[in-house]
Parts: sequence; C-alpha cells; structure tokens
Amino acid sequence: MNIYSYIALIPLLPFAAFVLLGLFGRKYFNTVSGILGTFTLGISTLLSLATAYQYFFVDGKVDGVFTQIIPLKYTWLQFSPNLSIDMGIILDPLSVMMLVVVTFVSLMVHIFSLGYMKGEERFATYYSFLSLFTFSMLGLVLSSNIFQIYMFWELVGVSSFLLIGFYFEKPSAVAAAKKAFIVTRFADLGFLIGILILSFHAQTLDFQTLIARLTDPQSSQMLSITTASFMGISMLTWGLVLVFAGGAGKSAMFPLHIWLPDAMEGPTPVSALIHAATMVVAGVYLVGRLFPVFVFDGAALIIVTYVGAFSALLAAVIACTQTDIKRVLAYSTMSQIGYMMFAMGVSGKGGEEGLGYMASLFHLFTHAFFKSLLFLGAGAVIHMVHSNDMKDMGGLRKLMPITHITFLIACLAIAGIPPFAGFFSKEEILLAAFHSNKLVFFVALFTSGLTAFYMFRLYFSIFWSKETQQHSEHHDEGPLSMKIPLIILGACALLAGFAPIASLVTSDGKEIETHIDVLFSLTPVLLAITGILLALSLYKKESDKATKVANTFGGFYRTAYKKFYIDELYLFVTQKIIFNLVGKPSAWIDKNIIDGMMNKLAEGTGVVSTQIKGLQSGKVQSYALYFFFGIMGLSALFIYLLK
Amino acid sequence: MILNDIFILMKQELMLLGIIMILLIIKVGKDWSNESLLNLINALLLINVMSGFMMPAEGFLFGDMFKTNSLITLEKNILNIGTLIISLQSYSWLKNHKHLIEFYILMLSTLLGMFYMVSSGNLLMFYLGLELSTIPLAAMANFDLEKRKSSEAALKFIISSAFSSGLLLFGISLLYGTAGTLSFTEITSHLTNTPLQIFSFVLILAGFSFKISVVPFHFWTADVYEGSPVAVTSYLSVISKGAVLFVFVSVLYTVFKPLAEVWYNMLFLLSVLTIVIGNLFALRQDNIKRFLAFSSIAQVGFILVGISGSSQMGTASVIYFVLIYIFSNLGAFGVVSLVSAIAGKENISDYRAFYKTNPFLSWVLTIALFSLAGVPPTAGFFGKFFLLIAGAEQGNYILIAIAALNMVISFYYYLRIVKSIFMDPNEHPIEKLTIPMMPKIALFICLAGIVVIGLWSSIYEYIYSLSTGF
Amino acid sequence: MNLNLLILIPFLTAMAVLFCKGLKQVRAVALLGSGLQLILALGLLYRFYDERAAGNLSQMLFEFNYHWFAPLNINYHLGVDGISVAMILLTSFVVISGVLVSWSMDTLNKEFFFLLIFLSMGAYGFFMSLDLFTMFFFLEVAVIPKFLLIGIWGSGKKEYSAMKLALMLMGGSALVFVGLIGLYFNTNIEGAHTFDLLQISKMKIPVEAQMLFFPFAFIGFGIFTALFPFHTWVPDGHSSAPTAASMFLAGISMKLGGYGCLRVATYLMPEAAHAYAGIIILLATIAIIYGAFATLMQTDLKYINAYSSISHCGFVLLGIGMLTQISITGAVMQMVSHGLMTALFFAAIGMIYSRTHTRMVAQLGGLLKVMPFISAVFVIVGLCSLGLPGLSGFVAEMTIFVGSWQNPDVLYRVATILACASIVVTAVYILRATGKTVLGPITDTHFNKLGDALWNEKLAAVILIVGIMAIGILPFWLNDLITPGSQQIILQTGQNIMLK
Amino acid sequence: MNEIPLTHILFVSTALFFIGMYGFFTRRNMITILMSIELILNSVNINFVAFNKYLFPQNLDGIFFTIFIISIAAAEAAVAIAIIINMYRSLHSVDVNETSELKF
Repeated sequence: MNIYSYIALIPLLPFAAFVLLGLFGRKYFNTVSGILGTFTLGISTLLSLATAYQYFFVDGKVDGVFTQIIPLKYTWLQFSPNLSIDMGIILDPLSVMMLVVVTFVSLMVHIFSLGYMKGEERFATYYSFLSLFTFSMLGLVLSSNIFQIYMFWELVGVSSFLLIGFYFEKPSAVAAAKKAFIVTRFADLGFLIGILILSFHAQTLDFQTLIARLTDPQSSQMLSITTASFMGISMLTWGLVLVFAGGAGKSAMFPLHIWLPDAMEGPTPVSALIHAATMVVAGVYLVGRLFPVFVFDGAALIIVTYVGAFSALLAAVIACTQTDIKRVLAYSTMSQIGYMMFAMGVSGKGGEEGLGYMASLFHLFTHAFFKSLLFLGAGAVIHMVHSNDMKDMGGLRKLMPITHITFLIACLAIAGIPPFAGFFSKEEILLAAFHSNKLVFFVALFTSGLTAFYMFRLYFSIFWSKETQQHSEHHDEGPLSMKIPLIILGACALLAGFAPIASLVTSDGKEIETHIDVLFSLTPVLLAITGILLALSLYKKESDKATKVANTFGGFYRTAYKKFYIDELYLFVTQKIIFNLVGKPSAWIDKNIIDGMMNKLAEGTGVVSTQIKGLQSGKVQSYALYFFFGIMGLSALFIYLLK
Repeated sequence: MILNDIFILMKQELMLLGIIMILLIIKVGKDWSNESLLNLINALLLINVMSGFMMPAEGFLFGDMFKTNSLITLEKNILNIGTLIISLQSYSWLKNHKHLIEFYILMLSTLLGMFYMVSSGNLLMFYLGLELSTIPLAAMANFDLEKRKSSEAALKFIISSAFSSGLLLFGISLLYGTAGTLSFTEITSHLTNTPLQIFSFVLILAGFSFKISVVPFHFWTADVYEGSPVAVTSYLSVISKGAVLFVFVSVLYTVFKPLAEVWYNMLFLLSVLTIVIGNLFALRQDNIKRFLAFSSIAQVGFILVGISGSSQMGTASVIYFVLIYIFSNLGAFGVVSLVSAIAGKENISDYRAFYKTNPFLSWVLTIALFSLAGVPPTAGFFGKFFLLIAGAEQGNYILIAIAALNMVISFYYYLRIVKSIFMDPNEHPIEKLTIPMMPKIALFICLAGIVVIGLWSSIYEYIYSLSTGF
Repeated sequence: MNLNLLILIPFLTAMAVLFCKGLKQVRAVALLGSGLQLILALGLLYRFYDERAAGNLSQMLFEFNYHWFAPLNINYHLGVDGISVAMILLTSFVVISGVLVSWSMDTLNKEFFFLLIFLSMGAYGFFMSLDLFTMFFFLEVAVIPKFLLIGIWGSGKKEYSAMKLALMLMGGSALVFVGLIGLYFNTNIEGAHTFDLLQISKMKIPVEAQMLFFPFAFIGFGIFTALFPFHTWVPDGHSSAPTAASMFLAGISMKLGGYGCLRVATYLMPEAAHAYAGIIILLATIAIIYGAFATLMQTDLKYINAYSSISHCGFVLLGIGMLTQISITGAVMQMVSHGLMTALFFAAIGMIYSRTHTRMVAQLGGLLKVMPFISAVFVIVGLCSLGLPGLSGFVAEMTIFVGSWQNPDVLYRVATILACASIVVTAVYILRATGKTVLGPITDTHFNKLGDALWNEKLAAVILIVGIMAIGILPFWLNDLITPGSQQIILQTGQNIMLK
Repeated sequence: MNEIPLTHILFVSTALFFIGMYGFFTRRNMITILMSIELILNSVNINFVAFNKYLFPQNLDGIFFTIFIISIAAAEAAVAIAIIINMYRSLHSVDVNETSELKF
C-alpha cells in the first residue's frame, strides 16, 4: 500500500453519495440529502487539499522535478497482453491542481445549492446527480490510462446531461440536455478514434508508457506512428488532432460550441460547476495531459492554437450582444477556454518555452474561481428576480450587497485588472502568445478588451442601470448557504493570482521564472479599462445609447446576436440533411425495398402457385396425357440427350 | 417340406387371410352390431400386429417368387401398425356405416396385396400384388356411396390406375423381351443399358411413380384424396404409398443396380419437380384432405432425395422416414377424420379457432403437422434430416440446397394451418367434439410414435442394421 | 457439473407447467423452474472457474458424450467453454426476467409458459452442443415456439409477423443445414464422417469445400442475428411479439445466430472466414449504420429497439469479421450485453405499454413523473444502449472497436470508424426516445392515474440491471471467461494478426 | 417354313398400344375408355406371348403372365363398371368430362 492510497477515496466518496442518494435519498431522507452530499464532498475536498500539500510541498519533488506517481492501478479489462484498461490514479502537478479545483468548486456549488435548490421536490436526486458528476470529473482528472479517461469523459457527459435536464418537465431543458450530450458525443467520436490510433501504434493504453514511447524518437512505436499515414498526413497528427477534437467538444471550442449556451437551461449552480470550472476545461486538461506528445507534432499544435484563438474571439463578440445573463457567461467561458487552448498551442516544452503551458493551466486555475463565482452570483440574482434576462434586472446593488461586491470582484478578475486573479494568468498567456505568434497575440489582446466590455455591460445592467426596483417585496439576498460560497470564492478570485502555479505546474515539472513586465502589461490593462469605461458610459444609466450603438453595427450586430447562425446551420444539416436525406431513405428502403423484396418473393411464389393451378384440371384424360408426356420426356431425355 | 415353409415364411399373409375369412363367415352368418364388430376387428388387427413381431424367418418360396427376411418382416409390421391405427381412427365413421365388413375385407385384401408385393421376387408376383392392392382401393374410394365426390374419386382412381398399370405392363413386357426372365435376381445380370431397356425402365418407373405420386404422375392424387372417405384417404396416403416405397427402394437398389447412373439422374430430376410442384400446389389449398395430398406429394419428393443416396443409408432412411411418416400423417388424418365424421367439416378455414373448443385435438394436429414439416423434437425432423444426409452422400449439394429451401415453403403451409387453429378468430368454431375411446387410443399411439421414434435412436439403428441386406 | 441438468430442468418445468391448474400454480412452477435455471447457470460459472483454477486446461469442460445415432456418427455431445458459459448465463437471466414480466399473463397462460420454457431449453442445448447435429436440433427447437408465442399472444399484425419470422428463421436454418451437411461429408475419420465439433476442428477441411459451405453456414446463422439484408424479420417480429417473447427473441434467439457464426462458421472454416471477412465486414457495417439511421425515423418504441438491435447485432458480426482475438471477445461480450440490454429494454417498453396502452413516442411524455421506477429503468437501458461506461454496452463496444482496430487493413479501419460513428447516431435516437417519453411534460392526463412497477416487474428489471452492471463495472470476469475461447478460435484461423 | 417374323408381331402390338392410347385420350365415354385400356393390355399380351414364343421358348413365363393379365383385366373392368354405374346414378351420364368436380 502506498501512502497515497487514500486518494481513491476522493472520487469514491461522491460515488457512494450518488448511490446512496440515488437509490434511497428521495424516499427516506430527501431533506437532509443535501447535507449528506455536501458533507461527503467536504471530506473529499479536505483529502484533496491534503494530497496537494503532500504532493507539492512534501514529497512530489525529486531532484527539483515533479514526477508522476501512480499510487494505485488495477487492471479493469485486459484486451491483450499489451492493451489493457487499468483503473489507476495518476499524480502529477496537473492532476493534483485539477483535483483541488474540482473538489473546491464542487464543494462551493454543493453549499450554494443547499439554499438555491431548497424546497425542490427532487432535492435528493439533484444531489445524487451532483455527486455523480463530481465523481466522474474526479475520476477523469485522476485517470492514468487513456481509456480510463475516456470512460470518465463519457460519464461526465452523461451526468451533465442529467443535470442540464434536471427540470425535465421543461421541454427546452430536455432539448438542451440532448443537444449538449449529442454534440459532445460527436466530438468524443474523434477522441475514441484518436485513442484507437494512438494506442494501436504505441501498443499501450497506459499514459505513462504511451507518453514515454511516443516522445522517444528512437522507439519503434514512434517510428511506426510517424511513418504510417493516411491521406498524406501522419498517423500521429491524425491521432492527436482527433483526440483534440474530443477535447474541443467538451470545452466548447468552435465549431462544437453550440451546446454550451443552451446548456444554461440547467439549474444555475450546475452551470457554475459544469460550465465554468470543471467539465468545460476537460479539453484543456486533456491537451495538457498529452502535451509531451503534442509537442512532437507541430501541425496538431497549430490547430489547437487557431481553434482556441478563433473561439476566444468569436465568443467574445457574441457575448457582447446577448441579453440572457447566463448566456453571456457561457460565451465568456468559451472565450476564456479559447485563451487556455491557444496558450497550450503556442507553448513548447521545458523552461521558458513552456510558459504557455503553465499560463494556460494558471488561467484554468484562476478562471475556475472567478467564473464559478460569476455563475453563482448570477444564480443568486436569478433566484431573486426569477428571470434570466438583463432587461428584467437593474439596480440590484442595494438589495444584494454581497452578491454585488463579489460579482464586481469577479468581473474585475476576468477583465484582467490587477491585482485580481485574472490579471496574472492572462498576462502570462499574452506573453506566451507574444513570443511565438503575433497574430494570435493581437487577437487575444483585442479579445481581452472585449471581455472587459461585455463583463461590465453585464455588471452594470444587473446592478446599476435602473434605479427603482419593484420586485423586492420580501426577498432578501438568500440564505447564508448561498452567501458563504460567494464570499469564499470572492476571496479566491482576489487572491488566486498569487498562487505559485509557475513553480508547481509546468510542462516539464521544473519551476519557471515569471515576472510581470509593467510595460508589457500596460496595453492589456489599458484596453480592459477602456472596455470598462465604454460599458460604463453605455449601461450605467438606463438609456438608448446602447441601442443606438447596436444599430450602427447593423447587420453585424444582428448576426452576432444570432450567434452567427451556427445553430441554424447545424439544424439545417441535422434536420434537413441527416434526417431527410439519410434517415428517411434508410427507413423507406428498409420498409419498401428490402422488406418488399422478401414480401415480393413470397407473393411471387403465391402467384406462380395460382398460375399453375390449371394443370390440375380435374379431367382424368388430361392427367393421363401428362403421365404419357412424362414418360416420353424422361425417355427422350435419358436415351438421347444424356447418353 | 414346402407346406411347413409356407406356414413359417408366409405367416403374416396367412394371418391376414385368416382374418378375412373370419369376416366373410361373419358376413354370411347373423347380424352383429357395428360396435361389437369394430371391437372384434380391432382386436383381431391388434393380434395381427403382435403376431407379426413373433418368430421372424428368412427364406424363399415358390422358386424365388416369394421371399422374406427380417427387413421385409419389419416393413410388413410397419404396414400392419398403420392399418391398425387407421382402423381405430375410422371408428366414428364406420360406426354408422352399412357396409362395415365389406370395407374391412377390401382393406385387408389390399394389405394382403401389399404384403405379396413387398415380398415379391418376381415381376409377375409383383404385378399381382400391385393389382391386388389397387383394385379394391378403388372400390373403397367409393365407399361414401351416396356422395358424388366419392364416386368421382373412385372413377378417377380406377381409370388412372388402369392406365398406369397398362403402361407398367408394357414396360415389363419390353423388359421381358430384352432379359428373357421375370425373376428379379436374374434380370439384373441381363441389364445392359440399351435404349430399349431404359425405355422399359422409364415405363416401370412411371408405374411406381404413379403409386407414390411423383410429379408428373401424381395428378390423380389430389382429386382422389379429396373425394374419398377420410379413412381411405389416409390409407392411400400412408399404407399404400409406404408399401410401394418399400418395393421401389429394394427394386432400384437390387434389380436395377446396373442402371444406377440413369435412375440416379432421373430421381434427381423427379425429386426436384415433385418437391417444387407439390409445395406450390399445397400453398393454396383450402380442403384439408386435398392439402394433405399435396403435402404428401412434397414429402415423396424428399423421400426420392433420400433414395438417390447409397444403398444402405438410403434404404434405412427411407424406411425410417416412412415409419415416421405413417405416425405423423395418421396423427393429422386422425384429427381430420374425427372432425369430418362428427362435424362434417373438411376445410382449413373451418379449423379457425379450433384451439378454443378442442385443445387436445389441436395439439395433436399441430404436433403432427410439425412432424410433417420436420420441426424438432418431433420425429419428422430426424426423418427429413437423415433423408437429406443420405441424399447428400453422393455429393449432390444442389439437390440438398433445393430441398432445404423448399422445406421453408412447406413450413409456410403447415404453419398456415397452425395459424388457423391457434390465432384466427372465428364466430362459429367447430364445436367441442367428444372423442370415442378408439380414436383416442389411435391419437395417443401417433403422438407417442412422433415423439419416441425420433429421439430414441435405437429404432433407427435397428433399421439401419437390417438394411445391410442390399 | 452435469450439463444435462440444464436441459432436463427446463424440460421438466415445461412438463410440470402442462399439469398445473390456474395461473397461480403455473407461474409459480415457471418461476421455480427458471430460478433453478439461474442457480444452475451461476453454479456452472462457479464450477467453471473452479475447474480452471484447478488447472484443467482442456478446451471444453464438463463434457458429456453419448452416441446417439451411431451409424451416422451423430453424438449427443455437450460441453462448455467460456463463451458457452457466458451465453448460458445470459439465457438464464433473460428467462427468469421473462417469466417475471409475464406474471399476470391472462390468456392461455399454461401454454404461454410452456412455450417460453421450452424455448429456453432449446437455447441452453444450443449453447452447450459440441455436435453439429445436436446443435442444429436445438437451434430448430428454439424457433417454432416463437411462431406460436408471437402469433397467439402478440399484438398488431401478429400473424404476418409470426409467419415472416418463422419463415425467415427457417430459411436461415435451411442454409445452416446445407452448410452442416457440407461440413459433414468433408470430414473423414477412418472413412466415416462426423458431426463432432471438436473432431472437425482438428481436421483440415479442404479449402474449396470451406469456400463453398462457409456462406451457407454464415448467412444461415446470420439471418438469426439480423445480418443485412436478411434482417427484415426483426422489426416486425419484435414489435408484434408479447413482451416476454420479444425479450427472448432479441435477448436469446438473436444470439443463437451470433454464436453459430462464431462457433460453426468461423471456427470450423477458418480459411474461408478469412477469405470472406471483407464481405462480412461490409454487410456488418451496412447493418450498423443503416440500422442506426433507420431507427432515427421510427416512432414506435418497439420498432426503435428492434432497429437498434439490428445495429447492435451488426457489431457482433463486425467483431467476428475482423478476426482478431480482441474483436471476437468483444463480439461475444456484445452478444451478452445486447441480450441483457435489449431484454430489459423490451421489458421496460412492455411495462409502459401495459399501463399507457400505447407505444408511440409521440403519444407518450413525462412518464418520469408518474412511474419513476420504470422511467429510471428506461433511462438506464437507454444509456446502456448508447454505450455509457459502467454499463455493459460500453465494455462490449469498446472491446470490439479496439479489436477491430488491430486489423491493419485500411478498409477495415474505415469500417471501424463508421461503426464508431454509429454510436453518435445511437445517442441521437436514444435521447430522442427518452427525451420524449420519459422526460418532458405529461402529454395525457390519464397518465397521472397510472401506477409504478409491481414487485415482479421490479424484480425482473433489477435482475437484468444487475447483469448489465456486473459486466459494466467489473468486466474482467467476463473477459477472462471469454478470452480463452476466442483465443482458441483465433488460433484456429492460424493467421493471428496480433502475432504478425 | 414361312414364319412370320417377330417384328411384324411387335408392330401389331405397338399399333394396338397406341390405338388404345389414342382412344383413351380422345373418347368421352367412360366405357369406351375402359375398352381402350383393354386394347393396351392386349398389346401387352401379344408382346409377352410373342417374346416367349420367339426369343425364350424354354420357359413359359410370358404365357403365364398373359393369363394373369387377362384375368386381372376382367376384375379391373368389373370394379370399374361398378363404379361407373354408381357414378351414373348421380350423374345420369357416362361422359368423362362431367366428372371434374374435383380439381385445382
């Protein structure tokens, strides 16, 4: 037994909670199920914090380098001597950091939900689903085997399906859940094929071995994967790009992002958990996990970079136009993950080269806090206003002081205003981009300005804008359970920037030096401030200025408001092309041609049978005649022809 | 001592003759009630069956005109059993019939004819047996005297069979002309594959084919089956057919061995034709007797497939199949004859919802039909399987494939009846029938036969061991 | 362990059912019998592991050989390897839940249970046979009860469906028959022929004969397992059948075909299997994709499951066609998994239908509110069908994919990718069906009055779910069970691609 | 000796055979049909006798056969006529074409 064996408890505790609450919760202890779920997760959180401490500061480092530790590994399914799915736990800076983020954010959401979901008939079900999700997410980040990660990947998808569709009586929620699942499923197809390709050539499914084999230019496996090619592109590129496709699906990268905004139909804390801090960053995590291999393939990394950068920009533009506050946040998430992606893409391995990798994960870390804070804040607002639409809000700052302050902190953090958390991580990303790809750098710069603008548009619309408020009769800000997470997360958003990620989570396990170059950071901060001021002027007071501005952009605004018609395009492809041109013909062919063939065969036999009934005419003389012909025929045949 | 030999070797024939004599005496004497007569006759037939199994003997009589051995004894026993079952089944019909004794005398005469035919070692003997087994049958076919259909069936039967026996005789005369002898054992050595011999063989084959309803010599079958009383139909379809098949197999394998190449190909052709035509006609029949007629034609096609195999396996599988076929077909006919005698209905559409009123009879009919179709675990499955194995022995897989696919068609029409019985709704189903004792016994015998003969492999092994004779 | 028990127990149960009076006795006897079957099957599993652990490495265990028809060398030869044990387990699970689901069968209950149990006897016999004749015998034993089950107790155009199913399956077995006969006459043991599977496997069947008879055997068995384009009996048959019969049909009898394809066609005619692999894969891929797309358009729950079965059984054939050890293991797993899953699916549909009296997706909605248990079952089985990890479908499908990928032929890989793609389509149709029926608002106010599952239905569902999860969560026992068997088959083909 | 050659006799018997055949196929009267059959049987008889006399005079197989054929033909005719009479009772005709109630 390894001293880290207890880590297995971290995912298993939520799993136990899931089983317990799912089977018996609703019937026997509906009301306390929230406490139960939160409590088990609290233990998990403590354990993961202990793990982080143990790993980062006690014994993770060997000779100044963080090494991978595999404390547990059980063979789950042995395909062949080489290939097996193992259930294992991997500990390295990446997974430990994710462990902390996931358990922490999840705990906050659990606590927040105690108040938010109070009185819900299916309270226990809700918590069991939350536990299931947490379990899957923890399993995902701890996976030591590429197939294991795929399994938890799917589980995450399903539990997010269940959570998004929690209000199952609302058709829109069901539709959104379906959409989220199917789109990510489609992306997972790429992931699966990628796994098949990589594992076939590397002859292993184990991450450690796989990475070792595919990063050693001398190994036969590396030789086989780089020489084998399909359509002129090497199998390595194919494999990595396909794996990335899976990641892009979960992380809502263009063009697979369409599910994310719709997924806001779920309960808001769920969005905070799934769509801010955990599931959506799984793609980044996946790229990070396979980063050593990605480094060996420039083409794949370039794709990662451009997809990330484009998504960041696109989402930011769309976010400026949306009026549903959760959708704004959703697009902002997509944009921020775009940041993380291209940061990965521009990174190299080791030392200064690896700045992008570190920056990406740093941003992941900080983003988790401020984005979940934003969602929870939005949740608190929605809880109060009972609407998602900005138009129904305004002037809430007096009514919800804590929400207001924490929301502001989060907005500042995401806008990249020092000393809030977002500033540091974004700074590193921009720096990394500046060093390797100027185009991406400028896109990122522009996007960060836009980010500040739309976030403050949101902020002002909710908390300022209108001064008088009608819908405030007896509501207060919500119970304590909703306020505490906001405060804790607010503190994190304020302070997370100072976390020593640079010395802990790097591409090669070694520390890298980071420094804030004031001159360099001036530009993004100024841009952000400009964005904030713009938002201030447009949205601080209720006026028609914003509408006028929108009108000046005209068609572009409408297009952005309609999310560039990507949804419609998908709808066209699926409904019109797949359903009408593939599905319907298949069903038709089956019914009429293939089945028809069988029926025709039977009918044909019947027809022949009717046709020849005249032979049996009932006349004994004709019978004798046939008899005679039979004899003559046989004789002729066998005497003359077959002799 | 020839007399001694006669008593030993011809004991089955003598037994029959004795029963016929007793019946004649009763006819001349005073009136018996029908019921007691039937009881007596069935008891006699039972004794006949049991005595058949005692003291098997082997040998020749009258030169080599008459021969017997354990296989032939077995074949006669099979026919005896079949006759007993038919007799039991026709109880309901005969109970009210005026000419009960005549019916039995005629039937037993034909049986006697078949015995002679099965035992024949000479074409003359064969011919006599054949005619003895045919002419009384025509009279039997007319036994529903007041029914026009019955007369028509009898007329068609007698005219067709006279015609066919004319051609058969013509063939025999030509064969006699080329071989100079009528004895089976001697003919073989004179067969040299000349065109005239082939021609005469075709004529003789047609004579056989007529009796066992091989396409295109089968046309009389359906009409006669439909018109005749059910007892006669079942007798025609199993006993008379079975007897001729026994002879046919042994004649082909022994007498016409030198012509094997010719008859092998002929059988190939005829079996395919028979199966296909039989199936196609059976598909759309509504009268159940007519339907069974065509289905039995298709069955004969399968038997021909089996015959086209090698001698031992072919013989064994044909005899085995005939045995199974007797039980299966009589199971079906037993139900049909009950329904016909009591309810007077003979159409498949009348059988709709039969299960609601008569579950036992429905199950018997269903199992019998499954056995005919060749569904395990009934014996019919084993019978057909072995026939086709025998047929495949020569490597003629095309034949096997055709036969196997035709089994699917045959499934359709058998299942169609099952469907009527179990699934179709009917406003006026056949009322609940009270089954008299004897038909019930017959049905149970059939059921037992259908189940046991297949699963109990010793029966097949016994037949197989006897079949080495050729 | 005497394997004859597994035939004897169902037989005695079936006979006992015939002598029972009234529904209560009948179902009690049937439940007892099927419970005994389950115990026997589990015991067999235990004893099997025991023997293997004790170092008994012979290919087949618990052999029983009786010379049945000596002149033809036909033996009643039973024996099991891991693959058979897996299939037997599957059968026993489906049988007991089928009996439970038909607990309140009101018309002709005696006959119904008789036929059900009789059918299960055929299935057990088939999976245990080591003699081609015995195998064929049991194969056909398992066909005809289905005709009656569908025709008598079915719904909709039941007669048509029953007839179609019976004829197509009989057509399949006719083809199988030709294949078997062909094999038989190409064997040679001191001048005699044999049907014995193990003996044939040790012999060299001439390649020309293999090439001739492989298609017969494979297509014949393939019809049972919905090989394209001979799958058309599946939708009609399944949708017309009563619940338990659907479960048996999809859960057991479709597996007869897959098992036959593997055990008879591929194992005994390895060279031909290699030669025809491309065609098999082509047909399997078409079945997978086309079945999935055809499912998209269905509006009747039973049709949805029937068409999805075509797609899922395509995976079995794909796995067999790929001819790698992993893919064959996967094919067997898929058989087990699909058997459990589809039986559960039909059970759930039956439960819904018996309450709402409709199976049309459009007329259903919001059932989760009124019948949470049944709806949860429905969701679970849907998730299993679309390959959720933790449930059996995932394990089986992934094993097939990984195994298929081991075959380095580019076209085969394209087939694999297409097969992978079908799981997306699966997700679409499963979620459409689930989203409409179980979730969403209640469409019909009558539904509010409906009750949830009864104890027997719950038990049936739980038994199957336990099976599904036992494979989904702990797949290694099944994998260890099957792998030696599939290894044997691959060794037979002699061209193990993994070893190249 | 001016013996008639075998072929002449065979010619006569063959002619008889086909005349009988023709009659069988074309006559409508049942009695005539029976007579046609008698013609066929007689041609067979001639065959047997001729073969016996010319080719195999050492045995009397053919002659015996002929005697049996004659007697059986009589029996056959008797039964057939009885049936025809019975038929006539219901049909009031001896036209064979009217006996086609059973068909298809």
